[in-house]
Amino acid sequence: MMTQALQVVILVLVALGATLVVMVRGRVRQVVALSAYGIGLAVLFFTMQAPDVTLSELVVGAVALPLILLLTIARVRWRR
Amino acid sequence: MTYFPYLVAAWILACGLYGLVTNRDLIHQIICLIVVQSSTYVMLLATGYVTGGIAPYFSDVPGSPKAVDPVVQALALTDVVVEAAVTALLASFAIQAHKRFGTLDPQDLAEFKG
Amino acid sequence: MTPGQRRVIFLVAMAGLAAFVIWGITGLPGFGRYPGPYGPAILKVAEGQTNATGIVSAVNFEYRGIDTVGEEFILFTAVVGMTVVLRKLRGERQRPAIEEARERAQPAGGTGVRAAALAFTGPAALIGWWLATHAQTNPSGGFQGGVVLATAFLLVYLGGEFLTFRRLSPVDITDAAEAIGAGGFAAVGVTAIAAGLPYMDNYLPLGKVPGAVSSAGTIALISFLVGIGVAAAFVQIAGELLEQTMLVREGGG
Amino acid sequence: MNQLIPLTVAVPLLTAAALLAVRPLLAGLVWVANLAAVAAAAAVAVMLAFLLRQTSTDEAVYWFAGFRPSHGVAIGVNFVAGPISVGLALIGAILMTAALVFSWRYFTHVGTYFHGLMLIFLAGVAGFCLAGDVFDLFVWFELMGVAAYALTAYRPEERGPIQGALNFAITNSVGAYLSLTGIALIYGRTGALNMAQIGQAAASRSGHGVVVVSFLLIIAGFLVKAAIVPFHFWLADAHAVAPTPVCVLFSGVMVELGLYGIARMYWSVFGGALGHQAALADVFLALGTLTSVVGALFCFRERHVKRLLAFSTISHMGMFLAGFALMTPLGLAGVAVYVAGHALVKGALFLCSGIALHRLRSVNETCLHGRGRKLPVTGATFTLAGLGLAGLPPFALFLGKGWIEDSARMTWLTVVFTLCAILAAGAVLRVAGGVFYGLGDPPREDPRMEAEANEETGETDEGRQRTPLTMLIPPVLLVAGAMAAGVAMLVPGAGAAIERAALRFQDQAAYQAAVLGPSGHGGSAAAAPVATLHPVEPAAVTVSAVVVALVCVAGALALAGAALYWRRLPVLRRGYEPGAGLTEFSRRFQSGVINDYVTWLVVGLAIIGGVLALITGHG
Repeated sequence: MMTQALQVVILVLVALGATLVVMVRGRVRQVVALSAYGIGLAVLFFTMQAPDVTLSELVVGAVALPLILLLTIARVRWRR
Repeated sequence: MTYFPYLVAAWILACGLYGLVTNRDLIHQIICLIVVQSSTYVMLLATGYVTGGIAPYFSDVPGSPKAVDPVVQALALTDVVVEAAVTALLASFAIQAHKRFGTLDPQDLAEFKG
Repeated sequence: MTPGQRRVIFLVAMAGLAAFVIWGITGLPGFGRYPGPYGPAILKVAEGQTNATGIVSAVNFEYRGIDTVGEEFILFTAVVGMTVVLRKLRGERQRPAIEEARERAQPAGGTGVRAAALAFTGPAALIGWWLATHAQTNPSGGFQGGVVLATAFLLVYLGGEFLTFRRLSPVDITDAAEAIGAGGFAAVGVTAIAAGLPYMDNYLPLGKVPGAVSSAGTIALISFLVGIGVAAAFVQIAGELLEQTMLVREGGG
Repeated sequence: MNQLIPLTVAVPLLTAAALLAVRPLLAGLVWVANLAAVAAAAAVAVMLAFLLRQTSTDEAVYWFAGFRPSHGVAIGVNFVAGPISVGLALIGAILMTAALVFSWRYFTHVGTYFHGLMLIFLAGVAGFCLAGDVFDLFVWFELMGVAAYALTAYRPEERGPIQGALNFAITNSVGAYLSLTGIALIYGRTGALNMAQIGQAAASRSGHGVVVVSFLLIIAGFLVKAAIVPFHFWLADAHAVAPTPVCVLFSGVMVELGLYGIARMYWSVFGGALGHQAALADVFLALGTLTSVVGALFCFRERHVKRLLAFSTISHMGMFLAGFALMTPLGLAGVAVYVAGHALVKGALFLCSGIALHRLRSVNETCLHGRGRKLPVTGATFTLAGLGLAGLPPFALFLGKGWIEDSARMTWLTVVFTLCAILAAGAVLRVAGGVFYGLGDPPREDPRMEAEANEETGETDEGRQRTPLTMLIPPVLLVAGAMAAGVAMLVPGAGAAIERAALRFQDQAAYQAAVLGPSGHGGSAAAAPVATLHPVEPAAVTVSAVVVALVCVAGALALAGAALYWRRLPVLRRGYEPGAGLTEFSRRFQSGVINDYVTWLVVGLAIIGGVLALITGHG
């Protein structure tokens, strides 16, 4: 029961997180939202008994992707 | 709760598509594409979940209780790698587009390409 | 289409598509009632067949190993694609690396950040290594290990040592490492063919103790190769993007 | 256990990895990379040809790592080699070999990256054709996709490629993720990823909506790849800007793989569970006809030769989809032959326009007018290929189109297809006459079209004074091959063999038995054998097919002539441009804005989804 309540809460958070990522304006802010959303997903996967996916989502969704995007943003802001 | 996780996945998918359609900045659109893909992890993992199941590891649990489905987790792992790869490639396209066109608005990209 | 029209058309269509998808979702068994039979069948045989206790790794590297070969090549291809797209073009030249490095030698956070970043390099490398070599027993594997290993390289950069970063990860070497990582995986499969076994057959001795580091035959080897490939891929992704900030259009800024 | 099956994927992958691993050493030795790449592609072609012979009567099933299914449950991943799937992969390998030979002297700074990407693309093609597991199919689909995006953007120093590649990558990725959602749904329902096993389980369990929805979502990715209207917008953008040797593969095999995916999903997985075959056939027939008409109209209005050829591909994709929609063995056999002939002819057309680009620095019909006269061989090849595209006997295309029409027995379909073929082939022949023979007047252009057509400049830097043999031989051989394939079909028994292969492809029960063992596992009764539904029609050359083909060729020639000499007609002197109104209309849709393309994708899916729900909802 505990698990299920936790899952519902996190699912709601993840749904809100996705909405937030899409709605936020400003590139850097969006990347920060994406990173937070990635952490949310990782927690969700953990409650769904998927530690492998949790670890992957943490290293990719919350770290690697934001890094790639931030570097890209840094590059395209430059010279403008 | 019966269908709630699936509906959340569908919601995330719809959010991502909405962002792809309405945003006018390539970086935003790449991020929306990431959101679209993240819906597939939720969908995959939700379909393989077993209530009360444990993670599929059998190191020190003799006579182990039922575990959740390991297959969807393996699929989701593959999916995560695909996401990282596609994002990196799209990021390089965006950089190059910015170099050539000086803008990342898809509307302008379409008009200036001549 | 104007953005307004687009939004309206999309929302109407999306409502229809959503209704359609929800119709499909209501045909699924409820959440938590996964019916099988694929998962249970794997869970029943995996430990006995592979000696791996981490069943997800067993699926990734063994039962569905060919998917992972494809997946590694997707990452590899994306990095090659990046290199192609971002390769230096006519009219662009690189700022002298020394000059660039001087600028970057003082990271924004000052010496504290620098020291911390460098201090974390060792542990990150160690964790990455451990993850990449313990796929068969723990929630880990070549992919996660590889990314963490790549982070170790990036910490060197964050520590302001751009030149060191570039020296540690010259493109030729990372290129080759990626190719070896992805290709090695496929090659392990081919060696099985040479021995008359099915492609991707796990032909190495499985070890005696389930869950030991040396157990699970090719799973450990493949995971290690994947780790190398992924680490190289991510180092190169970051390297390519960093390089971009140093390109100057001739005559321009 | 046929070890050739995994090697068709492993050989190109390993060659690509090896080439890229030693890339720095190959800096001054480009010929090594060229040779290795051509050899690997040719080796794959040879292996597939052997495999085609071995599997001509029966599917060969290969279980990776030897994990065979037990009690009807597959725990491993399998490849299934049947005549249709191997044949399609073989076309891909042949085109790849031709394209690699062609590009030997085509690029100046080709590096090793190009070869690596091409070989990985080939591995994706082979894997996609052979995969017997839906998730494995997705992986190869993505691999092929990522290699294709990178190849499209191969010349980043220009503006067009990067924009075309972005549109290509984003639309196709959205499609692929929708496919993956569909895979997740059907897995949730059936607990299986193996195609045969899904087919059995889906037919025997309740929950009909999820089957319909996951079918549409899975084929969504393939509809995008197959460039079916309204999912086709990316194709012209990508084709116009990708390097010409890459276009050969895009048009000749990649787009067709989308259709193959749809057919595979229908016949091997969902057919039995979906039911309502006649109604579904009508949906696909409508989509196919729409695609064919739209593609043909857009094709005729184009002045950018590569774009024109791309729209011609869309038009043909519509005909292929309609042929599949007939759901008859003869229809599918027709599609198989049509696809093969089209791939060879379209490859030759692209390679010829590549030669024009190499020598004349343009692919704009207006600015090339008459300048191709100094390229006699290229011109002759291009013209012959254009006639083949119109369906001139004995090109294989004429048989394929004839079989589809024979099987359809619908006069309106024959009329529509013939008109589409006349429009598309007429446009190609107009280019042939204007560019390579200097006939008629150069088309007058509005400035915007001009700019669009001029976005392409040369892909090569050197050797513009002559055409290297390595560039000339591949298109000539491809045209000869298309003709030879048509002649070979006339050999007694050849047509029947292809029809048997098609029948086999459509027999879901036989597929399940081949993959999961003859025991079957319940449920297989639900998959009605096709043979009983459709009596086998003879695959022969009928008089009506020859007449239609000749009408088609004559019509295309007449249309091309009319288009070239339009302004010399006394009646219509007042500056009327054919297709001017269409240009304005089309620009509203083919806007090049990715947001629009995604919108149309969702609109198309919603409409098809609604129709499918109406069809199957009460069943």
